[in-house]
Amino acid sequence: MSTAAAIAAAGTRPVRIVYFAWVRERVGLPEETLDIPADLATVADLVRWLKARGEGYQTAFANEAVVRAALDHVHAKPSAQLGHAREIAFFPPMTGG
Amino acid sequence: MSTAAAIAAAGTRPVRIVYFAWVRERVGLPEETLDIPADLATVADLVRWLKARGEGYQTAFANEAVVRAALDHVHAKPSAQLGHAREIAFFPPMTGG
Amino acid sequence: MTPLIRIQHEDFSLQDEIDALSAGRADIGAVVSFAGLCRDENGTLAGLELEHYPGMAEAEIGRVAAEAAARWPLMGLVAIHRYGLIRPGDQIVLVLAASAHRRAAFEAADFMMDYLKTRAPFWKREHRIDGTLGGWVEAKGEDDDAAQRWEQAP
Amino acid sequence: MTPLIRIQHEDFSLQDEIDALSAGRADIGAVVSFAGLCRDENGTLAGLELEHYPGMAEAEIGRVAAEAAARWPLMGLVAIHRYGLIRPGDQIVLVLAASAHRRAAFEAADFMMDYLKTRAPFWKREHRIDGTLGGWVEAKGEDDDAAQRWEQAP
Repeated sequence: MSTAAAIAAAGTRPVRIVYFAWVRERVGLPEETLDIPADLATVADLVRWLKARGEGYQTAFANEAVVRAALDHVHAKPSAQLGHAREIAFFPPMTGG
Repeated sequence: MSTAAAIAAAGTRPVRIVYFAWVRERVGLPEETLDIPADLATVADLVRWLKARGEGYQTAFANEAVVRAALDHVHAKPSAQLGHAREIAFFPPMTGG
Repeated sequence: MTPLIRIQHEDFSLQDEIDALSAGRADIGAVVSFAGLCRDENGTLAGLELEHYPGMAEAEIGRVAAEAAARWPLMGLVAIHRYGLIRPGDQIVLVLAASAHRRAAFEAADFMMDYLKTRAPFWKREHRIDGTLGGWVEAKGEDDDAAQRWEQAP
Repeated sequence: MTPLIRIQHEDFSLQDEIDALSAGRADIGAVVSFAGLCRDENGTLAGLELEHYPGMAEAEIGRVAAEAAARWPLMGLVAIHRYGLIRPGDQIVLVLAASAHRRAAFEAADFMMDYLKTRAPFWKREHRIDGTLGGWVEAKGEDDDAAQRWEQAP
């Protein structure tokens, strides 16, 4: 049995999820490690799964098109595959510079 | 008799002429005050008059199109009227910055 | 040419950064720098609080810098971004691009800033002089447009 | 906004100039600076001797600065040009443009440099490390082309 198949069989895998700025405030915490279903394929799938967890998440992701994501420190679109990402971040559009 | 007419009658007027960089080196001096004919109309006329003064000037103005001029600290084309300019400068194309 | 990227709370000195870049060499002819300062538009700002994503901030600015280095013949590239509370009038960000000639230095610094604005994971929030916490600064569409200028035709 | 123009032999500090511009105010959001350094292309240069036309240098840079101030909403504009002997790696010229936003600051600094190159009455001559005097640096056609970019259609 391959590693991927093993993970799929196990049903979940742990990922670290980090939040910034008003996404962090609405979710109510800066980071958490969650066991996410191994069959979540994309960033958008994870967002839908998070929204089912409670009101804070629903508020944070009320307008999904606005919230940005990064997989292991690299910007990712909603359609991006989660792959083996260990750290997934959600945040508003950047206002640095 | 008007001032202009008086100058024309006198035949000459004094101007300070300054030279920079290789124009200065070829002319052989950084500046001089010359009594120029009052009927010299343009920068180009003055250049022709200077060239008649000797070899240094001829070398300096060998390629008239290259040498730049300024009238009282303002860039001037060969066709510019000398007017009442008191200080006339000649120099190579600028290489500052 | 290894870009120098620093994410720090401390202020910076443009002259120190230029001197460090050009020390011991004489092939740099042009250094263009951009310094972004904290503006107080209404006279009500105590400061801007800059939150950032540690790790990703360095990585993302590094990717932008690598793109700039690939597009222009640079001899030095510095990007410093501050975080934490910044007072009105104080410096927030510095980009510095060095090259033999000025065109490359101007374009690279301009490019770096456009991409830093839209890609570097920093968020600004207002602290008001009356002690209240203002809102998070909203991203500007014009920043995305500015970054778009650099996209190459396919 | 009164442009600050200085023609001097002494070196300058970018950070000091930025600090002076932004002291006591918080409306400046962007400062773009250009520093031109003395390059030694072949490893044979002892220094560049910069000759200038006193009086006209200040006046002409002042006219270029006034044009920049008329074209962009600037909150500060500094131009410093050194004369005399400048060693390889040392600073020759500084232009600094401050505005609320970065586009105006970038364009104004870029414009200032293009016009300084072609209009400011300065001439460079090489001094070589073997003690001989090199030639006068020749003006580049590309500098005229760069200045042409800013000419507005009639």
